[in-house]
Amino acid sequence: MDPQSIIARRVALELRSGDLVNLGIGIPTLVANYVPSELKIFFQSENGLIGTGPIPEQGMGHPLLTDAGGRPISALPGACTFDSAMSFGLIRGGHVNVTVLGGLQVDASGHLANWMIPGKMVPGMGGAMDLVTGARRVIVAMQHAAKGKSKIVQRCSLPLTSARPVDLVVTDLAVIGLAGGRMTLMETAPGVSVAEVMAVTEAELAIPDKVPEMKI
Amino acid sequence: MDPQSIIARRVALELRSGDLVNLGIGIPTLVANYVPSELKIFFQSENGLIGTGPIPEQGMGHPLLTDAGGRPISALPGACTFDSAMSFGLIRGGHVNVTVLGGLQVDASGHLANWMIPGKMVPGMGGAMDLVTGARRVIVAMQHAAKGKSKIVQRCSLPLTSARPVDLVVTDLAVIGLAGGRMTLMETAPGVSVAEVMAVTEAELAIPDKVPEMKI
Amino acid sequence: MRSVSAQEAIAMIPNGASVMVGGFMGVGTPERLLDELVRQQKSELTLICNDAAVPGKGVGKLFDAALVSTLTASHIGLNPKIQQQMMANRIAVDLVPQGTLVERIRAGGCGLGGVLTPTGIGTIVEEGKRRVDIDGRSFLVETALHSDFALIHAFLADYLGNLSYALTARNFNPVMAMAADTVIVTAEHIVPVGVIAPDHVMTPAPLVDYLVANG
Amino acid sequence: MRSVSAQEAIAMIPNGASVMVGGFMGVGTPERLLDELVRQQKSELTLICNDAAVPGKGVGKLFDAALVSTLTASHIGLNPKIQQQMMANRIAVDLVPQGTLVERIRAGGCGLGGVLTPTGIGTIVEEGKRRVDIDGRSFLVETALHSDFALIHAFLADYLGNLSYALTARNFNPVMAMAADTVIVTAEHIVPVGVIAPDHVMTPAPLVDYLVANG
Repeated sequence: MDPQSIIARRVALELRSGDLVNLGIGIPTLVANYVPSELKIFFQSENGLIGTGPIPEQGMGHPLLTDAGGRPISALPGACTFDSAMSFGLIRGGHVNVTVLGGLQVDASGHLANWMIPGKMVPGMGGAMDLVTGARRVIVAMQHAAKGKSKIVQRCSLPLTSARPVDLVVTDLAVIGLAGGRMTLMETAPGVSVAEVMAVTEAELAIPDKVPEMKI
Repeated sequence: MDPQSIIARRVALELRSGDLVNLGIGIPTLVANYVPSELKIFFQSENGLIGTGPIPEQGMGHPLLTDAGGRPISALPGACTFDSAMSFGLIRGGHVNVTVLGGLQVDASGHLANWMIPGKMVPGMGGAMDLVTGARRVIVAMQHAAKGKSKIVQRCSLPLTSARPVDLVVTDLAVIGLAGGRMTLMETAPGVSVAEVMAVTEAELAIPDKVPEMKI
Repeated sequence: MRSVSAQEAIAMIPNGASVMVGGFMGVGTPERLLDELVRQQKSELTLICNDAAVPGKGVGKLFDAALVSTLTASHIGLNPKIQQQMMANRIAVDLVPQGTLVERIRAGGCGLGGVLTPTGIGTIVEEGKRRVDIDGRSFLVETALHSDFALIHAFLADYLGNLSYALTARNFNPVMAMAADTVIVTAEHIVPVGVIAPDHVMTPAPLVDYLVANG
Repeated sequence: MRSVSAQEAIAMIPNGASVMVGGFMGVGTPERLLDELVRQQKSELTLICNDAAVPGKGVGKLFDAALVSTLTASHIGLNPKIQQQMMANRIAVDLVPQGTLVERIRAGGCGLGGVLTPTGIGTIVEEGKRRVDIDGRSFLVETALHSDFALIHAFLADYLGNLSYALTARNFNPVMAMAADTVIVTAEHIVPVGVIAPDHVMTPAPLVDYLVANG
């Protein structure tokens, strides 16, 4: 299985029926593909929609029904639309049960950096800071390392997205929890050993006696 | 003409086509009766309506279409409804062109007291404080005196409604302006002399050389 | 969202709970829930609502039954019952300008700590509050309000919990539906999913915890 | 409300004006007004909008024509033109978290001095801002935004100026329609009074100054 699918499949297992969920762009967007159809999840698009559906068939998209990237999407029965004040009221007000976001770095205290690399072009934080600050549960979905460097670091060198620590990090190699304010290795990806995870993890990681394999 | 009609008729002359207008309860409510039909005024009811119409005919009222006192009203074509956050966003945000409110006292600096009498039962300020603070133009419509005591006082003894001075006071005896922060007698009611107004006005009043009579 | 009876819904509310109730002079108020609060004699309530309505109507019923120990509202002048209870020190009343009240509730629902408003500056409403000056203008810090429960009345509710409101019965309902831990809704009409067009939903389904079923 | 041509509407905007433009990645943006801003070469604009869209679309056209000297937005990552202009110091960009941006605009439209938000606390967004602590939690003071003009795109507009928006094209439009001295609107459909039901009006007519006529 490719790394992105591993991550998206594993994150999908975190969602519960009735949850209002906001998925960031990139790997997080893929999570929707792996949610069992019997689960009733409300997906929010922060440009003003709850109830996003799959990409419409050729010729059926509407220019006024788009995702946060401006691409045509569809809406499920029971969908609703709203303005940006309401959209971020939902986000900052703790009404979003789970947000899944990409990351540049997550550090040992759970801080996420995912919006700027000083010296490079700055895309802007968009809704990321509100999502990390306000969502009830924040899950980071990202590759464990990039260009041979661990993205799970002892302390973020990049500007933080929020002072609020994230709750869970899911990578192509591991699931890392942050309960009690401590980074703990909770699961390894299929065929990946604890030693292999530790070798590509810069942050100090608590290792329980038993670390199960991801069930995906 | 009875005192209330004098006041309401005179205030109606202050409204301009296209104005968004909020009328308080009591005498201010009567103002709507004297607006010429060719004037297109938007009347707001702060419980969530722009475009209030006359009291519906017997048997035509709807329990979910009411004024701020809970009484059935009608709505004109082009009316719109909204929640209380929007209603007071309009009020505090300066989108209401004119508010007409009753008063207990107005003082020489234009401060209005209209919401409580210490030691008596306190009804609460409702929307009055937001209206006086936020409306572009505040007109007080009230009797000049009550129980022989002037309601136009040098300094309010009752708790203020807002630190923002009102723009115009219309009574059964006079029109009093507050341009330049000074109380000025602008008009007298039909058959009322300047001396008669001064005799029942506690506040210091600038008297121009010529004080015209209200044209109502 | 789960559908429940009015009895089950109100049974979840303990004595002493803080409760927001939608409505404006009893218009847009969930009367069935108020009747049930009275029937179950839930007492010592901290009530947040726009006004005290009138005896026998809307939240007025709660004062008739003397169930409220603390009230935050903008207007109570048309309910002599609450005036009597105030005089007898049987209820604590915090009067808040209406625009400030709705913004404080909205702030609570939207994850804001509060808002900065010019309303109340230079009046007794300012007492005990912080000022923040911005570009030479003064504003009061008005803090967010949140509650344990919100009792909401909608016009239409679909099976998922999407809500819309009618005419002047909207008032405080959509704002309160965001500002409580548990949101309980009655609706004039319960309709299938899709009957309320997406653009006309005023309270999204995920905000609603319990919808009171018909009958 | 007065109906005007796009040309007349844009002619009212002086060089150097502050302008809010509705839309999200070019969806719900008044394209005709942006085309006319470019045609009339209105320059040195202070632009407030959610994002920089992409070249050739929405506000992207304003960067293509280098008409903007100051931008306040939450996201500019999909427009390489503005990135180049930033690097060349030809434009000043103030990046604001999206939820904070919309609240600041809403505050400006609703007469609030600002809001207290937890977003940005402990990040570089906090730099130069005041904190207010409430019940042991810290919030940033985020001040109101207001502009000279707002350019709004609606789905339906009636002859009085009542507006409604469709699907995800609502976004910043209704909030901006309250936060500018002069509000100019284009609509996909201009319809007679009464066609938009009172409960479905999202921007009340008195907020609209100019509606751009068809053709």
